[in-house]
Order: sequence, then structure tokens, then C-alpha cells
Amino acid sequence: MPSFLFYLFAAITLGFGLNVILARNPVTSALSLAVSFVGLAALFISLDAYFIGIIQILVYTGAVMVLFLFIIMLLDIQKEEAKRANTAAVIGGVVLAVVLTLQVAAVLGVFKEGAVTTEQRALSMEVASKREDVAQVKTIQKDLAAGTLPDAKLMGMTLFEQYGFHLQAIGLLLLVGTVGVVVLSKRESPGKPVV
Amino acid sequence: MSSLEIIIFIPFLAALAIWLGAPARLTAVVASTVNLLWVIVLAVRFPAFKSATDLAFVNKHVVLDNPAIAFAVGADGVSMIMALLTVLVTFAAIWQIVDKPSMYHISSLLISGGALGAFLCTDLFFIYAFHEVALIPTFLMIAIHGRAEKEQRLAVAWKTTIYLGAGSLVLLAGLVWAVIEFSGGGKLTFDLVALRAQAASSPLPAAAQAPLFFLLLVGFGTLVSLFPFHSWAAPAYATAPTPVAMLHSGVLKKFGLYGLFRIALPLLPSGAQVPWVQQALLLMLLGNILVVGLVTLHQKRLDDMLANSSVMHMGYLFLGLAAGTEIAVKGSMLLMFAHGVSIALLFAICGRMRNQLGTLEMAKLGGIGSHAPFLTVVFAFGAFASIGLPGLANFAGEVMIFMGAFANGNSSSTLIPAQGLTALHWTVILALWGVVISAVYMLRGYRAIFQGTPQTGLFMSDPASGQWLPLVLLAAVLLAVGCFPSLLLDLIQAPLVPGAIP
Amino acid sequence: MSVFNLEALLALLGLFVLLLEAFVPSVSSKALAGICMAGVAGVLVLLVTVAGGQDALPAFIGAYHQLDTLAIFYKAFALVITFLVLWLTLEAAPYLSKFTLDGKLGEMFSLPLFVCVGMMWMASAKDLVTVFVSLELVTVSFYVLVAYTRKSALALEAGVKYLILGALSTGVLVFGVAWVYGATGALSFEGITKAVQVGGVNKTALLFGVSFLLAGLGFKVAAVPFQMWVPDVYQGASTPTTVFLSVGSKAAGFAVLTRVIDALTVSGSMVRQEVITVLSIAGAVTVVVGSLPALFQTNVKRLLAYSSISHAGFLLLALAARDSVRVDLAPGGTVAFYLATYLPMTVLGFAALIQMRLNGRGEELDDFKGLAQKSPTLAFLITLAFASLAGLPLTAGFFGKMWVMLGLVDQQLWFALVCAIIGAAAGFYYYFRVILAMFTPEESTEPVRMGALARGVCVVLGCTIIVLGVYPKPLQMLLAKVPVAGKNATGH
Amino acid sequence: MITLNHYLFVSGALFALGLAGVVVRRNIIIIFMCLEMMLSAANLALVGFSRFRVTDGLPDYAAHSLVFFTITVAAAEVAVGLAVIVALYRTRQSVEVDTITRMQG
Repeated sequence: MPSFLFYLFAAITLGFGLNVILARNPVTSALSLAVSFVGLAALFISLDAYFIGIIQILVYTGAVMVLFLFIIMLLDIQKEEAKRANTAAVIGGVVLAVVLTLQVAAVLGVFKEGAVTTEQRALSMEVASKREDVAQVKTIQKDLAAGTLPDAKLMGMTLFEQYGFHLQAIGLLLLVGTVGVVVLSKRESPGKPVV
Repeated sequence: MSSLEIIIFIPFLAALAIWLGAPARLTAVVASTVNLLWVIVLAVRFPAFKSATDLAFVNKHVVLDNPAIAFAVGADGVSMIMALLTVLVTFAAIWQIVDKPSMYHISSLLISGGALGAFLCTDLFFIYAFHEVALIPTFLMIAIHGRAEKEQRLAVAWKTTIYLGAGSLVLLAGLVWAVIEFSGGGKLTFDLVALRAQAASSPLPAAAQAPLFFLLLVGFGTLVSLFPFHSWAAPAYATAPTPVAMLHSGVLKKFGLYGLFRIALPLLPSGAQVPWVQQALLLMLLGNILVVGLVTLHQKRLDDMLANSSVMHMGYLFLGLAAGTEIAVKGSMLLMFAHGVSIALLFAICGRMRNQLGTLEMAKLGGIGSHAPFLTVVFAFGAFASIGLPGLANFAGEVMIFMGAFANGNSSSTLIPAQGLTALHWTVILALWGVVISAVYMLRGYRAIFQGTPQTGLFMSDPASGQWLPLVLLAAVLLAVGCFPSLLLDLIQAPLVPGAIP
Repeated sequence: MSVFNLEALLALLGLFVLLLEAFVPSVSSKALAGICMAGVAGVLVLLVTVAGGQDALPAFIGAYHQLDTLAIFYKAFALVITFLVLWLTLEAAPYLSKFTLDGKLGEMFSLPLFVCVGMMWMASAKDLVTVFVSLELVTVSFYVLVAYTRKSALALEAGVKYLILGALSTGVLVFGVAWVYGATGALSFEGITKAVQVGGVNKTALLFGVSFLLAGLGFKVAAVPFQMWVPDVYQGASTPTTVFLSVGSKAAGFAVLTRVIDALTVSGSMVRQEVITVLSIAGAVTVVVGSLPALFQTNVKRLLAYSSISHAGFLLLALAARDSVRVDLAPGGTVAFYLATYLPMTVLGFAALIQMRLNGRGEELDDFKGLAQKSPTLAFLITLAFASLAGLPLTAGFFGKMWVMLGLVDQQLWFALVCAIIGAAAGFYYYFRVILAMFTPEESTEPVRMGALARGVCVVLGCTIIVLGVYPKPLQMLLAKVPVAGKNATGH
Repeated sequence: MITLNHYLFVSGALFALGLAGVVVRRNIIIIFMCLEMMLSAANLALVGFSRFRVTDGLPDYAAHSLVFFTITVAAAEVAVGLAVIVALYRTRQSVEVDTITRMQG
């Protein structure tokens, strides 16, 4: 990936991320977050994680952020009430963020293992096509042999062969989530007589 | 199941029965009577049952393997004496409860059971645990049924709780330290017999014994109201309901000394003789005898005076510990018993007077002797015993302590060593003045209350015939032990102080 | 029937109850609770009977799931606490149902089953992905449970607080997992153990990740500085949920923490010293920070919340002193022992609060006045529970605290030891205040009634407290066998 | 050239931004958005690490799976969370943090 594209998308991610915090209007915040997530998705794709990148856009930008917007609109929250933000909280938040960023920078300073480029750790479809686990799934092997990265297929293989148990657990979690949403947002039925 | 276990559990079972609805007075009296008789029988048969380790009626249920904790019971002479004291005072305390909520009976039984457990167990964990069990009802009774305004009695209860709670924590720390120290590097054991054996076979160097001994001294000492950790005791006894005052000052408080003599001394025989520990201890016990003694002189109310005198007399017991000679330690044992009986007797009479007269201000009282001759005689027994009159139990104990302490360090037969008087000798000399002080306040109190002209409106009669029993019993014991101290001393066969001059 | 099917069985039961509740409107709370409790009890019986003679797990699950003694213990623990929570919910139903929309408690019975499933998975987790997935199942269910009694303003408030801080901890946890993975290249505990032993790992990056990982888990067990949510959430949530959070969620968190700490402090580990230091400091501070505000509390539910923080501190210290050789317990065993003693006393304490509410009394200290006159049994049981929470000898609480302190002495963590003693001493004070209030006589003599079932369960819990306090040998023997990676290799 | 550290820095900075938002903002919905931001930052770190841990020519898909689960969980969390927030709004007519301070002490 060319450097300037990385910087562009990083700037989009962080810049709009910053705007989420700065914007007075919740709608602006939500839309900024959506854009920030698109930038993030681009970064995922630049890391050859196509499937994750797409999911990020589909789930986060497409569903989660829309849900946020929907709720903001539904509740008709215009902007934060007039009173100024708590100064202590602002200072605390800024200090926390700066310290954390500096700490990350410091850690990265000694994290020599991280000073590698994608080229130095290039993926090799040819080597991959000879893997044992890949050999069992013909379509993946074919794609790899053809020199393309079948990211979604590999993802599927991993999920269903290694993480089948977790997938079901997640299913249970989604069920609980659904039940929870129903429980928490149903209204008192108007026709019901008051006892 | 050993007899000792049954003796320990009888009070608890009786308390449970009362809680569940059994008639309070009947159950409590029956339980305490059974216990009293049983312990007397055991004490009589004790010499025959004694094993090589000087323990009788041993039994053991393992609770944990590592660290080794067991519900182990066993009585040696000292435990036997303490058990006798406990059942005696319990019987008297429970007998004199009249027209009170069942909580009085339950608490008394719990304190009694806890004390018996603490004296008759031979496992440090259970010794400690039973003492804690006995403390809780003490606190609750002071806070709820104490004889003062609500705020005041709550304050007293909290003060007592905090002092004794902190003391117990220090004590626990000291015990755990001892367990770690004397488990011989291997698996931890709370078995006192094993710990003693280890301490005897590979004792610590004297200098290393000192800090641990001092920690235990502070922990146990707080429980016995050792100066300067004594300030909870006097208000607590003055406030506590009569049975609780009798049981705590007479019996439970002695647990601290019992612990020092049965745990600290065998494990750390030279601990008390290390100069800095001994000097600190001497200073503290002089504080008990002289400072608290002078405070006692200034008390205006009978209950305050008795409470303070109880704190003061602890000083003599610690003198026995500081001396560390066989005779002084045995004297302390005897005095523990005698003091327990005499103070219980005095508190019982004191509570009766408060109920009838409504005040205990000595300035307002007088001439009771003419109305209540029986009470006067019994009170005189207690008061004279407390002073240390020959023929009553305390005398023998005090004399043994003074002689033993004075003889310490003398291999020659002369009483006064050639190199001059040591700190211990000076302490004994000063402590003797304590006897004078206690004679002054006791006699003054006796004269103010029982002699002179009766005040108008303050009338007191002798107790009804049913209430004589506990008072007569306690007074008789004081007389019997005073005339024949060997009754108790013969129970102690093995030397109490490891390696000391007999 | 293999042990790893039990969770599936329980999840199916949960589904069944959900459907039953949705399609058969006439089914009563009692029936629902009965079905759920019977199911949980059945699974517990299956667990106990099957646990002994299990075969090796099949490969598809064996890579993520283990069934050592520790796992079985925490699974059983989860089932027991779920059973008790279901009982408490049933017990509290008369007043709880006033706070729900339709006057029913339907999901209050099925959701705990899913929580239980999550906790059982956590107990067996062998890698961080499993931990994450099951942890989130538990957390999301709790979001719903905490806010379930919607008509109570406090419950919604508590729900939002728990939500925000829960989501925050999830973010922190995943960030930590990412860095641990980045530094060691492994997501499984086994892989992490190997990586920290062999070396060639960037220590700074690993510590960075570990600190976030521990912070994320620290939230779940309410360790300082992530304890802010505890008092408000505990007070606002319905009492059965509070019990579930205080005992179940905490135990599950410690089950995972035990595994994580085992992996990180294995002998020869490059971060062993740092992790132990962090744990001991966090534990020491947690004990003190939990204890001090409790001194001034007049609301007993809030007091129990603070005390629960303090207990979390003791548990962290148990982890820090985990290599103690003084007690016959495997390194993770002290924590498990402490939790096993913590369960009956906490449940009993909260059950008493429910009984108070059922009798029209509140949760303030003043509401406890005179309880000893009106219901001696209840007062006695509360005394027992609180004495045990304070750690008085002859009750269950003593040995847990004792083992922790012995361990600290053994590891020479003196600062932590001092803090633990301060916390224990403060505990005597604030628990005793409640006991004192109960025994203070009060003029009005409205009787306090307890149902037969409540009385029975409470007495059983009380007996458990005494038995564990007087005869802890069976429990200790059970936990002495907890095999832990590197136990034999632990050098001194 | 763009190295792993570049990605990690972006991840760290985004995480810090989210954290700052959680502390600074008082609108619960925006706080919730910031939490999502933190979660995504963690995902970026995971994906970055997995891309650079090439074994047999492929990135580590185990970490990808974790990211997949994280996103799913986040979605469920958002759904439940927003439901709670809406329920709160119905009773309070506000989504400000300052209004949920009934319990103190």
C-alpha cells in the first residue's frame, strides 16, 4: 500500500474520530464516527483483511451507526445542553489521552519487532497452497494456486473448523441480546387494564 | 467423645435450647449445675487420669491436615483450675439472674462455653476461636443491656470492642508467628503439644524470643487490661450487666494470663527474662498496681471502684510472669483463681445493691450493715480476700508471687543478693505498696457503705433465701482455698516454667 | 454423556423456558422458577456424577475446553449460585414484580441460565478467544438483568452505569488481548506460558498488553481502580441480580484470572515479578478502598457492596500469594477456597435483605433495629453471615482470610499484609454495627415472618457457614488436587 | 515505509481518543459511541498483529476470528445498550450523565 494512502486513511480515521468528541451536535458525532469507521475499514483492507474490512463497513457503518442515528433522531436529542462541559473532566480526558498516546509511542519505540513493513512479511500464496489444512478445501487451494488471497473463504474455514464452538456461543449471545432488547424496549400495552 | 468436649458443649446446647424456646432459667441453672458437678468430679479424679504429658481426658478430631488443625481437648492442672473457676462463677452468675430477658441466660452460657473451650482445648486455633465466641455476647450485652444512658453504654461497648478486637488481632498475629516459628520448617501445626515439644527440643535464642514474646504480651495483655491497654476495662465492668461483669472480670479476662502462662511461657521460656522485655513488663505492671491503684482510690462509686480494683490486681499476676520462677508462676495461678472468685462475688453483691438502692455513690450510702447483716459478712469476705487477708484465697497467691519474684536469680539461700537489688526486687518492693493502697480503698468503701448511720430512703435487705446460695458458695470457696491452697496447687504436678529453678 | 455437553443442555433449557414463557402466558412464576431450578439441580447432579470418569475431550472442543479440577469446581460453583439466584428471584417475586412492566418476571428466570452457561464456559476456557466470547455472554446478559426492573429508577440508572463501564472494560480487555497476542504470538494460555518461559518476547510490549488485560478483568471482579461501578450497580439492581454479580460474576472473573495469572507467572517467566507486584498492590489497595467507605455506610445493601470490593481485594491477594507452600492448596486453590466460603455468607446476607423487603422494611441500618426480638432465627442467621464475612473464627470466612495472610507472610509481601490486616480490622467494625443494630431492642413489635422455604434454605446456608468454619478439611482436600500448569516446576 | 508500528500507533491514538471521549463527554449516547471507537481501535491492533505474523504464507486467521467475534459482540452490545438508554430516556427525558447521580455515598 502506498504510504500516502495509509496516511490519508489514518488521518480520516483519527480526524473524524476526534470530531466525534468535539462536535456539539450528536448527529454530527454519529456521522463522524461512521466516516472514521470507513477509514478504519480501509486500513483493514490495506492489511489484507478484506473480509474484516467489509464487515466493518457492513456492520458498523451500515448497521450500528444507523442504529445510533436512528436513536438520536428518535429521542430528538439536538445538542448537549447549554451548560459548559465540566472543566475537570475535560482536562482529565485530555491528559489521559495524551499520556496514553505518549505511552503507546514509548512502547512502540522499544517494540523492535514492529519495525517491519508488509513487504518484509509478504504473504505467499504459493507457500500457502501447500498447507495441510488448506489442502482439504479444494476451492481455497485453487484460489491460492492462482495467486489470489481467498480471504473470506479462509475466514470461513477458520471459523467453522476451529471456532465452531465459539460461533455457537456467539449465537447464544445474540439470542440473549435480542431477548434483552425486547424486554427493555417494550412499552406497557395501552389496552391493558390497570390493576 | 471425651468428658471435656461434653463440658464445653453443654453451655452451647443449653443456649441453643433457650433460643429455641426452652424455659430460660431452668435450662440455664440445670446446665450450669451439671457442669459444676461434673468439673468437680473430673478435678477429683484428675490425678488418676493424667498421662505422661501431664494431660488428662485427651481427645482429638482432625479438622485440617495441613496446616494441622484439630479440635483437640485435654486438661492439665492449670486448665483444670481454670475450668473449676469458670463453672463456679458461671453457676453463681446464672443463679443470681432474676426476672431478666432470656438473652441474659444465653449470653452467660455462651461466655461460659467459650471460656471453657478456650481453657480446655489444646489447639491454638480453637483456643483463639472459643475466646472470640465468648467476647461477642459480652459486647452485645454491654451495648444493649448496659447500665447507663444509651449513648454512654454504646460508647463503652464500642471502646471495649475496639480495644479487645485490636488486642485479638495482635494476638492472632503473634500466635500465627509462633506457629510459623515452631512448626519446625515443615508443615504448620496449631497443636500446642507439638509446638511445645518443638520449642523444648530446639528453642529459639533468647534474643529472638523477645520480640515474639512482647507481641504476645501486648495481645494477651490487652485482653487482661495490662497497663497502658487497660482503659476499656473499668468502664466496661461498671457498665456491664451483673452476670456479664462477673463472668468477664472473673473468668474470661483470665484467658489472657492463661494464654501467657500456657502458650507464651512454654514456647518462649526466656522471653520474659530478656532485659528489655522484662523492664517493659515491670513498668507496665507497676502502672497497673500503682497508677490504677491511685485511680481506684479516687473512685466515688462502688462499681467504679471494683472495676478499677480488678484492673489493678492484674498487676500482681503479671509480676508472677515477670519473675518467671516456679513458685511465682504457681502463685499467679492461685491468685487468678482467687481473684476470679472474689471479684465475681463482689460484682454480684454490687449488682444486687444497685437493683435495690438505685445508686452506688458511696457518699450517699451507709449503715447497710444494720439491715443486711448477711450481705455485709459476704461482702467482707470478698473485700478482705481482695486485700489479701491471710486465711482467704488471695493471700497465698500474693505471698507466693512476692516470694518467688524476690527469690528470682538467687542461687544462694539469702533473700538479698550480694550485688544489690535488681529491677525485679525494686518492683516487688513498690508492688507491696499496692497491697496498702487496695487495703485503703477497700476498707474505706466497706466502711462508707456498711457502717455508719443509714441514709433515709436507702433501705436494703438481705437476699431472699433462694439467692443466698451463690454468694455463700463463692465465699466458702475463698475460705477453703485460703486455708488449704494445696487443694488447687496439688493439681499442678509438672513444672510450669521450663528449665526454671523449682 | 460428557461433561462438555452440560452447557448445551442448560442453554436448551433456557430456550425452552423462554418459549414457554412467550407462548404459554398462563404459566406462573413459581412454575418457571421450579423448572429452571430443577434443571440447574439436574445439571449439577450430572456434573458431579459424570465429572469423575470422563474421557478425553474430542478434538473439536478439546483445544478450547479443559476439564481439570479447577474447571469442574467453578462449573459446580456457577450452578450452585445460579440455583440460589433463581430461588432468591422467586423469593423476591412479590415485590420485584411491582417494578416490571407486565408484573411478571419471565426473563429473570431464563437469563440466569444463559449467564450460568457463560460462567461454565469461562471456567473451562483454554484460550483468550473462549474467554472473550463467554465473558461477553455473561456481561450482555447482565446488562439486561441489571436494568430488568425498569420501573425502578435506580435499576435503570444502575443498568446504564453497568453498561458504560462494562463496555469500557470490554474495549480495554480486547486491547490488552491484542497486545498480549502481538507480543507472544499466542491466544492460548499454553502458548502464552511457553512464550514467557522461552523468551524472545518483547517484554515492554507484553507488559503493556498484560496491564490492559488485567485492567479489563479487574473490572469484572471489581478491583481498584475499576470498582467505581460496584456500589451504585449493587444498590440499584434487584437483589437477586446483585447476588449474582457479587458472587457469580466475581467467581467467573477469578476463574479466568487464575488461568491468566498461572500462564504469566509460571516459573521462569520473564514477567513473573512484575505481575505479582501489580497484583499485590492492586489487591492491597482494593482491600483498603473497599473497607474504608463501608465504615460510614448506613444502607446495608451498599455496605455489602463495599465489603464485596474488599473481598475482591483479598482474592487478588490470594492470587498474588499463590505460590505459598504453607497450606495444602494448589496455587489456584486458595482463591477457589475463599470463593467457596464467600458464597454461603454473601447469599445469606442478601437473602436476609430480601426477607426484610418482604416484611415491608427497607435496607437501611435503622430497619434492622429490634430484629432479634421479632425474628430470632433471622437475626441469628444474619449474625452468622456477617460474623463470617468479618472473618471470625469458627465461621467459613476465617480460613479464607487466614490462608491469604499466611500466603502473604510466606511470599514476604509485607505491605499487602498490613493492608489486609487493616481491611480485616475495619470489617469487624462495620459488620458488627449491623449485628448490634439487630440486637438493639425496639418498641414496636410487628412480627417478621419468613416462609418455610426461605427458612429452610437460609438454615442450610447457615449450617454450611459453620461446617466450613469448623470442618474445612473436605473442601481443602478437594482443592488440594487442583492441577496447575507449572506447579511442580515452581521453584523458590 | 509503513510498518506495523504505524498501524499500532493509529490504533493506540484512536483508543486514547475514545477514552478521552468517555471521560469528557456527558451525553451517554456519545460516550457509547466512543466506547465503540475504543473497541475498533483494539480490532485494528489485532488485525495489524495478525497480518505481520505470517505463517506458511498466510496471516494468522485465529486473530481475525477474534476480531469477527468482537464486531459481533459489539453489535449485540450496542443493541442492548441503546435499549437501556432509550428506557432511561423515557423516564428522565435526558441522556446526560449528570442526571444519573441519584445514588451517592
